Amino acid sequence: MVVAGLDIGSVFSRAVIMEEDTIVSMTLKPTGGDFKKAVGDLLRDIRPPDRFDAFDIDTMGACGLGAAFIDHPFIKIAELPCLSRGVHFILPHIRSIIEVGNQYSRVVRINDHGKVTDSLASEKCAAGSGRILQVIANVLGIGMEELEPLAARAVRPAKFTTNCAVFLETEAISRVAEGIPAADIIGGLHHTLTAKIAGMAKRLKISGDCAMIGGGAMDGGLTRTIETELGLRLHVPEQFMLASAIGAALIAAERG
Amino acid sequence: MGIRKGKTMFYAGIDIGSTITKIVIANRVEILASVIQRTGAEHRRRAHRVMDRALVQAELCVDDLDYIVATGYGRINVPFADAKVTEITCHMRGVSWLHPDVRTIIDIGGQDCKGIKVKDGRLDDFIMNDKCAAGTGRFFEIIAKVLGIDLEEIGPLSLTSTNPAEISNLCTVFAEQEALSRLSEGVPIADIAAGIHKANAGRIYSMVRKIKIEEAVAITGGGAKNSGLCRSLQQRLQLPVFIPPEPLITGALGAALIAGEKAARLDERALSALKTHRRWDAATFFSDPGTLVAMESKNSQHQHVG
Amino acid sequence: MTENKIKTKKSNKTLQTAREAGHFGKKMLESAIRAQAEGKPIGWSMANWWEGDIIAKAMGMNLVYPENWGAFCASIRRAEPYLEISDGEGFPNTLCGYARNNIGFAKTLKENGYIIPDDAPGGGLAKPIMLLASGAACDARYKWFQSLGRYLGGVPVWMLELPQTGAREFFLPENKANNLKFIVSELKLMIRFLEDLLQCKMDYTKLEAMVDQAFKTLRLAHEVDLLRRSVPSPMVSQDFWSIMIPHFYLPDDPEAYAFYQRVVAEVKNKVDNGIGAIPNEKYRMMFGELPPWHSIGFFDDIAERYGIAMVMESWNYHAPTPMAEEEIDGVSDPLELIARLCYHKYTEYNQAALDFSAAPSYFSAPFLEYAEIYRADGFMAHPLMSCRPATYTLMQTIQRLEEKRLVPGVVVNGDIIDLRVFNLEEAYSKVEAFTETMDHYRELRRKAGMAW
Amino acid sequence: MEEQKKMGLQRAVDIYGHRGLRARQLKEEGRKVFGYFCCYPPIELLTALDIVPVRVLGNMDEPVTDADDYLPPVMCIFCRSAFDLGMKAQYNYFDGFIGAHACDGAERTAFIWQNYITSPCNFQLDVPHTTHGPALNFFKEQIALFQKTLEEFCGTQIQPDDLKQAIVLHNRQRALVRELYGMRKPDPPLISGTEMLQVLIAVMSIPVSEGNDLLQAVIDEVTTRANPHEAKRRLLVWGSLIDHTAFTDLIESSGFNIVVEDTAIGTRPFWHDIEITTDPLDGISDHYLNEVLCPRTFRETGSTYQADTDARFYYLKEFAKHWNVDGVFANIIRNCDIHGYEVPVVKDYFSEMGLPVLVIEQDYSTAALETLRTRFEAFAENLDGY
Repeated sequence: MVVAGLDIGSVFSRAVIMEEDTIVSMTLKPTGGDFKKAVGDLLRDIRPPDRFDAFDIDTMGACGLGAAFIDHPFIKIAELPCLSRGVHFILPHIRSIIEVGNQYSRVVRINDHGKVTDSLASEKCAAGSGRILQVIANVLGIGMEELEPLAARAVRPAKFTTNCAVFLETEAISRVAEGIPAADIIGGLHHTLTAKIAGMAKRLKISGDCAMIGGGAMDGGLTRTIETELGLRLHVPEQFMLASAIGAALIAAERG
Repeated sequence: MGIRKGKTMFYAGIDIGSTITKIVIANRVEILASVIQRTGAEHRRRAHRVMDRALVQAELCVDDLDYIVATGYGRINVPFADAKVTEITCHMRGVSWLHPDVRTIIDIGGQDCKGIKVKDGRLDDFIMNDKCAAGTGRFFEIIAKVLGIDLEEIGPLSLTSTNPAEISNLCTVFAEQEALSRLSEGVPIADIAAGIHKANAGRIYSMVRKIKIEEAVAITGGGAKNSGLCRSLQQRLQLPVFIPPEPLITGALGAALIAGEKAARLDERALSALKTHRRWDAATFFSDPGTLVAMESKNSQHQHVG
Repeated sequence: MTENKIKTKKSNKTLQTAREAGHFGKKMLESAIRAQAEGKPIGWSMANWWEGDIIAKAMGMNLVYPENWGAFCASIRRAEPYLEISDGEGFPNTLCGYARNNIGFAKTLKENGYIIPDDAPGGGLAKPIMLLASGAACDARYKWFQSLGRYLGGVPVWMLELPQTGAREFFLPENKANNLKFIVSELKLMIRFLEDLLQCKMDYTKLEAMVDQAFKTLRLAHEVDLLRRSVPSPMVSQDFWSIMIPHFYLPDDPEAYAFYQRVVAEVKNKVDNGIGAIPNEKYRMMFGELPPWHSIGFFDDIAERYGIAMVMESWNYHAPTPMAEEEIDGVSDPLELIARLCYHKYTEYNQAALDFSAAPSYFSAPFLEYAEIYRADGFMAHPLMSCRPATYTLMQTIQRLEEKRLVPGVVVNGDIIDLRVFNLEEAYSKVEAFTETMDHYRELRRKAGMAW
Repeated sequence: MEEQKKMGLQRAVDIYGHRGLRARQLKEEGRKVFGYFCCYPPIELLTALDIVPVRVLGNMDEPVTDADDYLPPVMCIFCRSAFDLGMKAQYNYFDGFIGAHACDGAERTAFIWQNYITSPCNFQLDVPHTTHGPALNFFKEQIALFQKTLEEFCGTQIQPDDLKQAIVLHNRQRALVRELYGMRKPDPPLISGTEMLQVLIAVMSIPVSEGNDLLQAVIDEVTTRANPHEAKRRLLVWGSLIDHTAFTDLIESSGFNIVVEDTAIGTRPFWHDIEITTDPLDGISDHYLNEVLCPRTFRETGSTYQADTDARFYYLKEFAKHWNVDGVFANIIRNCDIHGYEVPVVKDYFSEMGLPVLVIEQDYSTAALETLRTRFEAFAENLDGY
């Protein structure tokens, strides 16, 4: 059976097509503000020309903020199960997940079937989300992956006085302008975020091997800081951006 | 020595806000100069530059200023200020000078929001939010960006809406996403803007109401320049609202007035002593962190003395 | 500013009798309004586990319950204006939502010359001649009445004492006798206070009759709880939150007794014929604390979507298990009976509190016992921003249920008053994910050889 | 034994900085150490058995993490912080833990503490809400049970004379603290709010006799030294407790001298002596129920609102007058209901005295302190007539 899985997030939209248990096609693109359009493009690009057209898809599962804008019949699935099932598919031996997203961070424990056994998320407000990393990278005109080597050179990691994600941005930006070394600012940000995320991880008593996904996983520096803080190993899978889409497909297959 | 001599005394108030720096130079009776500029990160050098412009406008030089009061969250970073006063007191003073009947001031700044109660020209009570971006100028900047319009447009645009969209999130980041979804749903930009203003007016109102809102109400700060927000607030308040001709400078104006009062308490010698201690020149080599640190310590000593 | 944020689908009560229960809430308010019209004495009272309100009523006091009225205002979305007034008066907005609602109303009452404003929800609350506060379970329930002095100046507050013994201390020899003696002598003081206030004597035969009636009603109410242990569950929380009103507030009312006879009959019939409250009962969950009154429909939806039946609720809203015969044998003094009743209510789970080290015996420990007898698969905690004391032990309860009972918990944030806190979409996705967690723990319980 | 030699303020600073240190030393020397929560447990009984009482406090400087699983965020952050320190083993030297039903927060925290942080001896003291005769009686019986529990744990009886001796020692401590408070009447005060806080917390972390020596030494030092403090606006602090000098420093560097605190670390535990009665428990129970003036205790409502508030807050008038107060800071740790419900009442009461009140609901965290500075400075400017 051919199943499609979509994950329409606020920043990125992802889709995979799976035939039985193998991924036959995957695509990832910025959502770019217009969910309708994002969904349309996704469904167009996901189809490998040589094989299916949209009608060959038996069932479609979707999660994420923009799922509501899909105009084909599909199964709406909550994000958390998709994420868990997806990670379990990619890294079968992993039992715990840290997701650093654009709006919130999340810590999940799963069982050997990839089912959620326990989870925590930063709620109500975006404090502790990974959004700041993208912002600061843009300000410095570098890619997320360049943050790590920079942070490694931090001498006196900057201290930040605010929790609010928005004010954190302004504070970080003004530090840049004040001439505080970028290394120290990024180092400081890594510590600030880690404090929040590690707090949640500790509450879920996470240990051993753990998956790190979501936009924040693009920043190896954050990953390292969390690792040292929690004393565990974080695995960043290759398709870490696609985990929830894969999960959506798998769950849709079960339910469809 | 100043280019002018004589009895007239000159006072300056400098209000370094999170996003905008304002300066007012006045004598006992009138405002001689007022300057408004974006703050940028290096408050000190900025303060120095903005002051220069104000002085030119007022045709004065720094030594003509008998007393300088700094306010706003950057007030600690004005080396040439003779005293620091909180923006709460300064706004209060400035507004009641412009409009003595005002009892409640709602000041919506770039990164905070205050409610100030005035009683017989004195500070009666106040409340402020500086923890969260909701209800501050920053919120509107971000949403305007999402909606693809200029900050100046968002207010007027919202006024054209007949059916404000429901915006339930007060966290700016979440509201941004909410706005995005509404956009994708095809909700008109005007309605989203209106919804945003409604939500923030609600947030601001429920904070300010804690200090018992009484007539007359004044709105100041950048928020007062947003016609949409002012209307939503007014609908929530159900009270007439006074908006100063230039709502941005009430803090600087208040600072200048207080400068006048402080100067009045000093004699000639004390006043000239002030001027000789002013570290105007110091304000020019700020770029390098070394002096930054040096200044910090000098400043703090300065604080203890004064 | 939050209108229609949450779709208030009226909840489908599964019991016929539950649909009739609303009558009692109305009855309470109307009788108070009538009493006010007839110039009879009105008292505002906190729910007090039958400790003081029966006595007050026996003296001819007509009681209304601002907590109950607060829930009503919230459910019809009329609380907001009162909350605004309370905030404007300088009361922190972190205080109990019912309190802020009532404080706001008290101010409007004062400003209106103590005539109930026409627009007051459900006919409003008539001006009281006394306030019956309770120190049990929650400080708000006396600090709140105390603070009403600013608006009802001169209206005396009577503070009911209901001691709260620790779990170890409960088993210390003299402690029980001390507690009972304390409660009884406090009740005597209260009667003296009422006699002075009302200029009349307590009619003890009448009181005896009312207490006797209350015991009978509570026993019936408990029978309902017993019936709810069967699988599938014959009724759900949506029903309970309606039928709790009579036994919680009016156990001495013969009409309440008659009502519970009908409830027992209806529930028993469903049990005998194996009829479940929801068709596809797949998960049995317990619910921690008061529900989001303005969106009870949520529970119907998760029943429909995931087969979740809410089979038991917080200890505090339930009738106690009947007391052992030797406890009440030969005890005729109604005050002694009352003392033993509420002391029993507050201490009966102390053994569980020790066994599972989940003290206190109230709020926390009962859930660890319920977990097994109600064969619970999960626990839904609903921390209330504005009823915090009821919430303080929820986290520990989640921990202990998981450790000691292998029953997982999920937290759904909400409130009894503030509509904004409860996020329906978030709640759905949490519950959907949680069903997987419950599957997992069911497996763990099986492996551990647990009874359910 | 360095600490022993250093006396006075410096020693107070040391003990304040390393709260558990002295208690741990004494434990190694074989003394028993008990922790107690809030100011209601009668520590005289501990002293009578030669047990070292240590007041359990939180730490504004330490983010609450481990407590999150057990106490919800909607709970008083002071309680959560104290429990958090407990979970982080910072109080792991206790031989016993005494909780009390002061307020919901303190009561629930004490229960959960005893569930998760086990010490050999535990007691949960139920404190009545009223001051009625039966309540006083019941409270005395509770204290008697507390005494029994202690005696069984220690395997020795408390002799009435030992208990009276302990009461004398603690009364001496109360008198010394009041004497020290007297030295804040001059302008500028001889001792700052920060110094006072360090002394009081130090005293609550060491045996009563050592505490008395420390207090005496501080009094001598303060009366003889050149007063380092300058005259500023004189502030009365009412409400939730303050247990970190970062907070007092912030206030006193914003134009104020704190001259008197009606809080659970300030005057409340020290203001009245325990009457020495034939049955010592009479004096003790009467003191803790009637003379520790936390609004958690319900006092009979008078015939009018005025009478009611007078009955509850008359003593604040005394403080305001004798300590020549310029303004009041109503400190509310977020979610502290006991004080929260009183805010409008207390505001009314002080305004009648012509005293302005600054109400701040704060989050009990040093990280969030700086944002409060503007509020205090504005309040000072207000008092200065701007």
